[in-house]
This record gives sequence, structure tokens and C-alpha cells, in this order.
Amino acid sequence: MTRITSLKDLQRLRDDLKAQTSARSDKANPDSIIQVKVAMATCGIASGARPVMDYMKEELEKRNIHALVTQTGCMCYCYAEPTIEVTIPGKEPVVFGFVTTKKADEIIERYIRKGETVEGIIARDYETIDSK
Amino acid sequence: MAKKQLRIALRNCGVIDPERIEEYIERDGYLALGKVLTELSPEAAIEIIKKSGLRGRGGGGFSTGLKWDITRRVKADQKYVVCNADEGDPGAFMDRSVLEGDPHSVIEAMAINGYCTGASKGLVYIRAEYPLAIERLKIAMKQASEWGFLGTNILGTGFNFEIEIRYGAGAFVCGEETALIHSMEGLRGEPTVKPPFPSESGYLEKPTNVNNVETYANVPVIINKGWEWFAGIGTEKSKGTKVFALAGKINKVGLIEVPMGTTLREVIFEIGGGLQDGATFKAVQTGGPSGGCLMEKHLDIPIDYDNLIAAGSMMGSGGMIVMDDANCMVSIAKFYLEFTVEESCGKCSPCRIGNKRLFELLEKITGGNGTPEDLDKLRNLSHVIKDTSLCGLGQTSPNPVLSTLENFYEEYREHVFDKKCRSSVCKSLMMYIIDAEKCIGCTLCARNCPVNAITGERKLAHYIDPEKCIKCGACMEKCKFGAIFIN
Amino acid sequence: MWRMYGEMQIRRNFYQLMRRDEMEMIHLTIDGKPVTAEKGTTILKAASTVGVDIPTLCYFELRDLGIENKPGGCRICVVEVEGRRNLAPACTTKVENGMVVNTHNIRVLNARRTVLELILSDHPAECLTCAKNGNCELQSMAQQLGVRELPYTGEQSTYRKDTSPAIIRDVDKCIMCRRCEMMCNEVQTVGALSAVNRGFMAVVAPAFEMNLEKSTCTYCGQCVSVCPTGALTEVDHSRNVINALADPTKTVVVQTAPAVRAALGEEFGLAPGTLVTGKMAAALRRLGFNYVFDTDFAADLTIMEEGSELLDRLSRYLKGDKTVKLPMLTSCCPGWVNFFEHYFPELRDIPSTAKSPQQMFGPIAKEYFAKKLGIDRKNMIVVSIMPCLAKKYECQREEFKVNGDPDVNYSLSTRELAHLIKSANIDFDSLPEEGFDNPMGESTGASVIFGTTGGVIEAACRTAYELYTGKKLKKVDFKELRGFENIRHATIDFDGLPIKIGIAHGLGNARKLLEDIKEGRNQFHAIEIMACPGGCIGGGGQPYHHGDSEILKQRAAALYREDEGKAIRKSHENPFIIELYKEFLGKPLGEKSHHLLHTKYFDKSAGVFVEE
Amino acid sequence: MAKIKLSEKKLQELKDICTSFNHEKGELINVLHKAQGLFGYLPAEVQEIIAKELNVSVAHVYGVVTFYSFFTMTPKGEHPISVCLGTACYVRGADKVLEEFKRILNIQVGETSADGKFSLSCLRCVGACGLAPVVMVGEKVYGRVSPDGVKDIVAEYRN
Repeated sequence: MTRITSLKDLQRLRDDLKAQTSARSDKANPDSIIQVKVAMATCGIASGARPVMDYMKEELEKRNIHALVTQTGCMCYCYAEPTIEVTIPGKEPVVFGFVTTKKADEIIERYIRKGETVEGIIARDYETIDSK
Repeated sequence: MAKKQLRIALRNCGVIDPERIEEYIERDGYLALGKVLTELSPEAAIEIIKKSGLRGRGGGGFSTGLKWDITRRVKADQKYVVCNADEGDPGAFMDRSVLEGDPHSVIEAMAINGYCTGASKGLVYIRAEYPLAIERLKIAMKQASEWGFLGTNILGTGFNFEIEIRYGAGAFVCGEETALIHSMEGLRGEPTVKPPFPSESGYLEKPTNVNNVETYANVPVIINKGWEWFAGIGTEKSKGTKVFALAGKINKVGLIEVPMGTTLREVIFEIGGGLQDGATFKAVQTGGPSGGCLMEKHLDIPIDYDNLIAAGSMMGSGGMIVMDDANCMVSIAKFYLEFTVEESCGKCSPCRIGNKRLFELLEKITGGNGTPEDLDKLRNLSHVIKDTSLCGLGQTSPNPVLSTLENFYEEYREHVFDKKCRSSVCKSLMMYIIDAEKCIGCTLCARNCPVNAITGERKLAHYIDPEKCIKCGACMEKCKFGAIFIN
Repeated sequence: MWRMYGEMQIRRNFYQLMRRDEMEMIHLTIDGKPVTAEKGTTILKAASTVGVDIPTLCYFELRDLGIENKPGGCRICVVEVEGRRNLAPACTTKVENGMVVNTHNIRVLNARRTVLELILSDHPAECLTCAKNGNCELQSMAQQLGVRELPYTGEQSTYRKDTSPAIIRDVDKCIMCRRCEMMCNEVQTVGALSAVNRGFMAVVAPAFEMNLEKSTCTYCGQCVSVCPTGALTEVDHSRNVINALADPTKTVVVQTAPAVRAALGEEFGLAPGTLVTGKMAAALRRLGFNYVFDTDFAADLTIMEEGSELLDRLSRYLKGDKTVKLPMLTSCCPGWVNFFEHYFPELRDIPSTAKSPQQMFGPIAKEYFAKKLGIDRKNMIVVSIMPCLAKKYECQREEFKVNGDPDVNYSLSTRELAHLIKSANIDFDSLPEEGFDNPMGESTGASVIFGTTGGVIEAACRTAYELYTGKKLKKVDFKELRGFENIRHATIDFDGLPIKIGIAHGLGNARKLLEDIKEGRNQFHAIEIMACPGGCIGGGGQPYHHGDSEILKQRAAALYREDEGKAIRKSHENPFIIELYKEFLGKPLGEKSHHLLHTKYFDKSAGVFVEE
Repeated sequence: MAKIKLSEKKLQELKDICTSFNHEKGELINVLHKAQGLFGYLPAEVQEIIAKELNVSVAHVYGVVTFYSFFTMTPKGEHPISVCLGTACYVRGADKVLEEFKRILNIQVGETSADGKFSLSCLRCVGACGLAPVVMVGEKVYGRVSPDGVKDIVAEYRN
């Protein structure tokens, strides 16, 4: 735990964190890592996001894939819950909808391992504050 | 093609891990607070919010900056800022999503608000029905205190601010500021007459600034990116974006955030992907129980506070429910009135008794007993309730009735004059009939009728006694020959 | 909560005072008339200054007593303020410069009548048999607004009827004006009533909607005195009284409390403050009571006992007796007795043990007078006429019965007596002035002021002073004890000994005074407490004052007038009292007195469901 | 110590709750939430103790309890079932789901089944409109429930 005591400290910390993250998704960086985010808001959990998250964690480890699985809030595609976002270093993040453990298996084997296209991708349909 | 949505309030939802403050900080979290505390006077910070044109996202649409300024100007030894997270509109869940996905943005905005208004204490009034949001908010509050964004001497500036949680307990009326304040004081959530406004005399009779979750979620971005940026989005009088909870008979149910001025058509057909199963659009209900039902001809209206009111509905907190031909509009109005009757606090007579009478009139009409006079009564009573009720709940509760009367009068007319419900929702107006031509007398329907309303000889056409029929539809479901139809 | 409500009250008064200091004047137009009003004034009050009368239903005010109810709930007083989207409640909307108000245009009239029609659509149409018939504010409102039919009808909310020893709750008739709730909580701090449920089923009720009898209700009756409809009324004993009068085997004796004579006339169209002592006695005789006595006589007796008790405690205290508890609290008021039994049971050894005048009268009638007449106490029916509803409960208390026979059988309110007189076709106004019967009809000026706040303690001082100092009072009036301030302090010079007196009227004020004492903030030798604002003249059984505090003042003035006109003004000089002690009781605080005229108090603080 | 139905232990826990809120009357609603968590409902005895501890009238506590739909004075079933009747759920047929629960459990809304296992209530929007119609059993949310799916949900808790 770091107690932040000035705006300068805060800005420095933010820059450090940003650098870490971009390093993580930089293909050229040997420490880069595959990131999986699972939407874990009420809707997601109710549709079975928790077992999907557990499955992803266990299976990626079992299959020796260097990956970081984290939870996040609602991705707002409620109709397609559970939803997950997969970021492979050097590639744009991809959101998958209606993810069951079976689907998760397919995503690991085909998308993450082989880089094949997998059905169920939800196109991002919004702009962010950074792009606008 | 440019994308229709722009996520400001939802910027971090589905992006960061809400339980890790580092991820919030990485995305410029608490930078706005730092900037305000270090570089701006309260007046200057309020000026930014004012100029941005941000208006209350809970439904009222009051200028947020102005509200802050009023609270700042009142002299008092103690002031409070309150986050209204009692999202009570059925069909709206953006506040829950923000709190579950990005709780720090609300904490940061409340602290900014505290600095601007001179309050050292914040309260979050949150629905007890949102356990996950409460949990995440608590984690975020703990982290914010540990990291020095809450507590004493925040960011070394000498500013102190802390937040407490108060729980709602299932009362829609507590979305109203004064009722909410009474509820936080441990009283019945009854509203009181305004003025005095909470900005002058609120929680424990101290100046209190109340904003809802979505409003707060916009604040840090406005500080970071500047008011000019925010004011460049939206329409002339409604700036920025609005989050809508798209639900009902629509393909892509979910949360969307669009710039003010986007049309209903764009929202429903482009972002929402149109109606399910190719159904025909009939109505869209906006503004929750206080709003109204809009129809086809309203689809090209650019959404903002004023346009929706002009069309007979309102922004409300952003519920948007799409309906198709299977929805009976009289029944929809009745559904909303039933809600209002249950949620009225009972303090003022027009809301307590008037809404009950409105509901009874609608029950009478959907029950097949409506008279032409009842339609006049509905209209007159609605106007008096709006004109005389004490708080926002009663002042808007007849909106679903008035808007459906205006936009779907034909359906009311059919219920009253023709005794018909075109959507086959009102059971009392339905009649199951056996087509003697098609019936072969298999007796299956008669055997499945729970009330023995069907008679007939084997191999001869059967008959349904309309007096006995309870309109359960079992016969129609069982008939293999399509001989039973609804009139 | 009591503390909170108390604070609210104080704060409100404080703000009113502040406003008065500012004295900023506001100019507006009401119904085309230019109006100037102080900043902070409501449209309702501003309108009344130019003769514009806006009808109200939930609004209620007792000026000078700091009592105001304006929840803004009934919506009858709505008016049109130009430029405002919806109608504004006149009772809570404050005037603003340049405001243009229309109080009676078509939009307003239509809305106002519709709102009333809605209220009536959820109200039983039982006017003919309703206890409030003719006195009902809802009824007059329907008449005033010209309601002829109810266009909107439907389900009516229904509740269980609840009859307690003093008060009947028929909440089907409740219109949620919240006056009773305000009286019970903010003014009296009794906390027996609260708004419960919500929406259409919202109503004012005791906890768990149980019977009032199981609640902390003190039967002060202030809720009844402000209820605009028949939702809260008194238990009517007039039928029992008529039956007793019709029974030839019974000797029916009546006693009339001091405050009744100052208010009864109002029921017959006489100006508030008209004294009708003589006509009242005549009317009671016409009604067929065998003996028409006066509770004032018993009040003199109370002073003898209570005054002696005060002197006894005082002198022992001065001698250093550590077992003596001071201050001594008066105990004439049954609402007050109920209050401390519920809320301050730990202080129940400090009130005087002297019974109230009503309950002193009872045993004297049944143990002394009945014997004199040579009849069995069972054949004597004692009826009291009281300004009070708690008296109905008091005469049913077990300790005031002998083998199940109550010392006082029935207690009628001033209102019930008026009804009785009217129903017997007695032309009250033309009655001659008659006197009371003897021996229990003779009274002094001291006893008559029992009916107003400060009166009991003044009467006690007149006697205690002379008994303590052995000197004649030069001046009988103790003006320093009079008035309507909520809590009053005074020091009376007992020939060099300063006696500190505290006075509170209204139970909320009593609570404050007691808490002060408990926390040692104030020290008194004696304290007078009356449960009702203004004392018995403002009692729960008096003619409805409809919020006109001027009426209360007139009633009090009438009592002081009667006192002044009396030949004897000190209780210990009442010749019949002297005779009674000589012949029957012996001496004050003596064995017989102790047995017949003193009582004890109970701890009622335990809950209904939990006892600890 | 008569009349009381609460165990000494529970009584102490209840008092501790009040103490944890400093006996502040303004905390009444928070105290009621905790108390309902402790007892499952708010019987009269509990309200009476809370009133005493917070120094407010019992009528006031009851007035508050009856105002908020979250508070209940009747014990709930072991598995409280709540059917969301928010607008989004309603337009997607939540009423039919509710009818099916009534039929299968043979109880009305607000009632508890004879074996004490289930109670049925309605609520207004849990904010999971994307999954409409929504049913909650305890804290668990079931989304996209069809009338046919009701028996499976009930079966999950039957044993």
C-alpha cells in the first residue's frame, strides 16, 4: 500500500502503471502476457461468469499458457452474458459473448493458441473518451 | 462509419478491475481530485462544471454546477454531499453497473463535490438490493482511504473528506431528494415540500448536495478533459452523453451510452439491433414510471431533456423499454399505475387516493367494463394529480396514462367501445371460439379444459361456454387442428 | 425521538424569531389585491391579511403555544402561482417578491374540489351516525366546496375499530392530516401514534396497529381535540348516565370540574370565556341529577392534602432529612400521571400522593355523603363532568374501586354534557343561575383556577404560605405563576424562605422539565404539570377550538375572573372543608385521609412484548 | 423476565448491533437491516427492543418498518423466492413465471410453503434487466427464466 501525498506522486504513479501495462501487451517485450478479462457484474455472475472465470484460470495454467485472468465490471452487452475480453500481445482486444466453459475451451485452443477466428465475437460499437 | 456510442460515464466499466485501485489510477483516476485540490479554488472548479453544461442524470435535469454553487453559498458549520444510488426505476440499472464496474469514479467525484461545496462528509444512499455494488463500493472506499484519497489531509492539501454508506430499504419514493434525506435520518421516506431545497436545509437540516451515480461518474472526466470538450458533445441545452438501459423486446439488451441528440431510432434500430424475432415496433417507454410511451412518429426526435418532455415523456434515469404488438398499451399503463399505487408514500391525498382511482379505472377498462365516461375521467383525474401532488412521484405518475391516451387512444377506444384487446393481453376481452368447420370432435379440448366449459358429442363440433371459460388457453394449445381461435 | 421532536419545535420557533428580526418586506399580488408581508410568511397567512380565506384541511395552528401542523399533505389549500408549472400549497409556500397568486380561479377550484372528492371517495359516508356529525371539518369542507357527487369511487381502505377506556379510533375515517401524530409526538412526546404502512393503506396508528390501550397512550386526548373528522373521538358515557338517571333505585350525584364552566357556553353559541357556572348547575338539575356538586370542593380538599404534604416534605428537607425527595410534583392530572408511569417510573416517588380532585370527590361522596344519606355506596352513582378524556380512564383504575365499585362511575366530557343538555331540549341560555348543593358544592377561588396552567400551584401557594408562615397573605394573587409560556420558573418568598416553583403545560414541556431535573440542571421545591397545552381549559374533552388559541386565553381569563369574584379565595378557609375534617377526616395527611385521599403509582414502562 | 420470546444470546446480539451504531436514532434503518439479517424478519419483540435501545417510540419503529418493502414481519422460507416484476421483466412475461411459481409451490405471493422451505415475493427490478425475466432465490439470480424452467429451479432446492 502506498499512501499518495501529492498530485505529483499521483502523476508519477499513474505513469509507472501505464508503462507496466503497455509493456505487458507489447509483443516485443519478453514479459508480455495474454490478458483475459471476465465481466463480473450482477448480470454476468447470474449468467454463469464465475465458473467461466475459474475455468479460464485453471485451464490456462494447466495448458501452460502465460496469461493473466482478471475480473472487470459490466461490458454492457447484457444480452450476450457471460462476456469476456481477450487481449493477445500485439493484437487488438477481442470481446466474446455467450461464453460457456465449452466456448472457453474453444477460445483457448483456437483463438489463443492458434490465432484462428472464433465465432461469437462482439464488435466494439462505442468510442472511448481517449478516442474522442 | 462513426460509432454511435461514446462512453464517458461508463468509461471504465468492463475495462478495469473494480477491486484494484491501481487500475483506476492508471486510467487517470483521482487525477481530477488532485488537480482540483491543488490547482483550483472551489469557485473555479464549480465554474468548470457549470460551463460544461452537465445536468442531473437522475431525471431532474437540474444544472449540476448551479446546484453545487447554491450549496457552496449557504453558510453552515457542516455540509454534506450525498450520492443517490437508490436506483428505483424498474428497467434502469446504469447506476448499479457504474458502482459495480467503476466505484472509484463516484468516490472521486464526491470528494471533488465535497471540496467545492465545503462539505467534509459524503453519504452514499444505496439500494439494499444491490449486494455486489455495496461490496465493491466498500472495497473501493477502503482502498481510497488507505491510499490517501479519503480521510484527512488528502494529497497533502489539508482537505478532509470521508464517506459513509446508508442503505435503502425498498421504497421508490426515496429517489426523491427530500424523501431520501428523511430515509437517511432513520425516518419514513416521505418527501417534504420544497423549498427549502436540500442545498439550503437537507440532511440533519444542514446544506446537502444530492447527485446521482451517473452524474458523479461524469465529473472527473470533465475536470480532466475540460468543460469545452464536454460542452462540445450533445445538443444545445443538454450536454454530454446519457446512459440508457435498453430492455424489452429488443435484440441487444444492455447498457448503451450515447451523446445527447442521438435519435430514438438510432438507439433502437442501430445500436439495439432492432426488435427481437423481427417483431414490429409499437412503443418505447422512457423515463420509468414517471415517463411516457412514445410511438413510431417520435423515433426521429433527438433525445435530450427538453425534447422528451415536449413529446410527453421524460429522460428519467434512463430506462428505455421497447414494446411490440404483443404489448397492450392499456395494460402497460395499468402496470405502471399498479407500481405507483404500491410505491406512493401516502402522504398527500391526490397521490394516495388519486392514483388508486386511476388504477381502478384502468382495471375497469381492461376488464371489459369501461365506459366512454371513464376515458374522460382518466384524463381529468390525471391532470389534477399532476397539478396537485406534493412530490415528483405524484406529479409524474399519470404520465404513462396521459401518454398512452395521447399516442394509443385507438387501443383505449377498442377496449371501451368494441370490447377488444388487439394484443390479446386482456383476458376479460378475449373469447375462445371453436370453428365448427375445422373441429372434428376429437374431445381433446374438452378433456383438457380445467373448468369443463367445453361440451360436444364425440365426432361432432364442440362448443365453449363463454360464461364458464376462464381464458386459460389450454384448449387452443391442445387442439391439433387449429380449430380454436381467439376473437 | 422525543428529544428530536422537541428540538424541531425549538428550531422552528427560533427561525420564526430570526425572521421577525430580519423584517424584510415582500410585495406580491393575491387575487388582484396588492399584499405586503414579512419575508418568510406563507401565502396562506399573507392572504388572510387581505381577507382572502383559503380553505385548509390538514393545516393546524395554535398560535402562541408554538404548535403548528403543516405537512402539506391534504392539498386542499392549493393555489395558482403565475409562472409555476403546478399548483402550490398555500400553507407551506412562502411569499416572494412580485408573486401573482390566484386562490380561487377555475383551475384551482376544479383541482381543489377533485382532491376533496378523492378524499371523500376513501371515507365512509356515515355522517348521520358519526360522533363528529355537525362538528366535522371534512363535512363542512364538502359543504363549502359544493361536493354533490363522487365521480371517482372505488375500494375504501378499512381498518379495525379500536376502543380504549377513553378514546375510540375509527381510522376508516382518517384522512392522514397527521394532526394527531404531531400532537402525540411533537407536542406531547408520548409517541403512541405514528404514520404506518404506505400508499393507499397509510394511516396513523399505534405500534403494530394494536389497541391504544396497549400503547404508551396517556389518554390526554389532544389527538381527539385536533382530529378534523370522526377518526378519533371520545368514548361516550352519556347513555350510561341516562340509564342511571332513569333508575329510581340510584342516587345520582354529579361533580363539575373547574374548566368546564369556562367553556361549556361555547357549545351554546356564547362567546368564549363566558362563565356559565350557574346555568350549568341549573341544567344538571333539569337533567335529573339528585345532587349537583362541584369538583372545586374536592380541589380545595386536594390543596389541603397536597399543600400539607408539600409543607411536610419541605420542613423535613430543611431539617436535613435525606430521605425526603424534592421537588414535589402535582398529581391532579391523570394524563400526566400516566405519562410519568410510562416514561419516568424511576421518579414515581416524587409526585404528591394526593389523589386528583375527581378521585377525592368519589370516596367523599360514597364513603361520607352516602352514609349521611343512609344509602349503600352501590346505590350511589357518581358522575363527573370533565374537560378531559384521561378522567374516563382514571375512574376505571383498579385502585379507585371498592370491591369492583368505582368511586366515580362515569366521566362525561364538556362536549358530552352539551349534547345531553341539547338532547333534553333544555334552553341553556334562558336557564336561571343556580347554585351548587351542599356540602360538596361550596368552593373557594383557589379551587376554580385549577382549570388553567399555573392554577394548582397558585392555589397551593396561597394555603402553604399561610400554614407555613402563620401569617395572612397580603396579596392572594401570584401573578408570577400565570401565563402561557411553555415552561415557567418563579420564586415565591415564604417570609424569607425562597420557594422555587416550576410550571409546565403540555407533556413535551413536562418531559423537558423532568429531564432538566434528572440531570441536575434545575432545582425546584415544587412543580406543577398539566398534560394539555393551556391546562384543563385546553383539555381533550373541551369544545373544539379548531386551532384558535384566543379561545384558550379567554377561558383562562374567565377562571381568574371567577376566582377574583369569590368571597373566599384560599382553600383552607372553605368552611365545609373545615367541617369535613372536623366531622369525618380528622386532619390532613391523617389516617383516614391517607386511606381515602392518597394513592400510589405504578411502573408501566415495560413493553407489550418484552419485559426486562 | 416474562413475555419475552427471544433467546438471551440473540437478545444480546441485537443489543450489540444497536451499540455498534452508537444507539443513534438516525441509524434506525441500518439497525433494522442488521436485525433482519439476524432474525430473518422483524418480529414485534425485536422492534420493541430496538425502540428502547435507540430511544425512539415503538410506534415510530413500526411506522418505519411498514414503510419500506424490504422489511418484513413474517418469517421467510428457507429459500425465499423473489420474482422480479420490473418493467423489463414484465414485458418479457414475468407474470407468467410468477403464476407458475404459485402453481408449483401452491402458495400466494407473501406466503411461505407449509414445510417452511419456500416463500414467494415480488420485487421491483434487481437491475439485471438484460436477463429478463429474472428470479432470485436467496441471493442467487436466475436469468431468462421461462415458465417451463420454474420446476427446475424449485427442484434445485427441494432436497
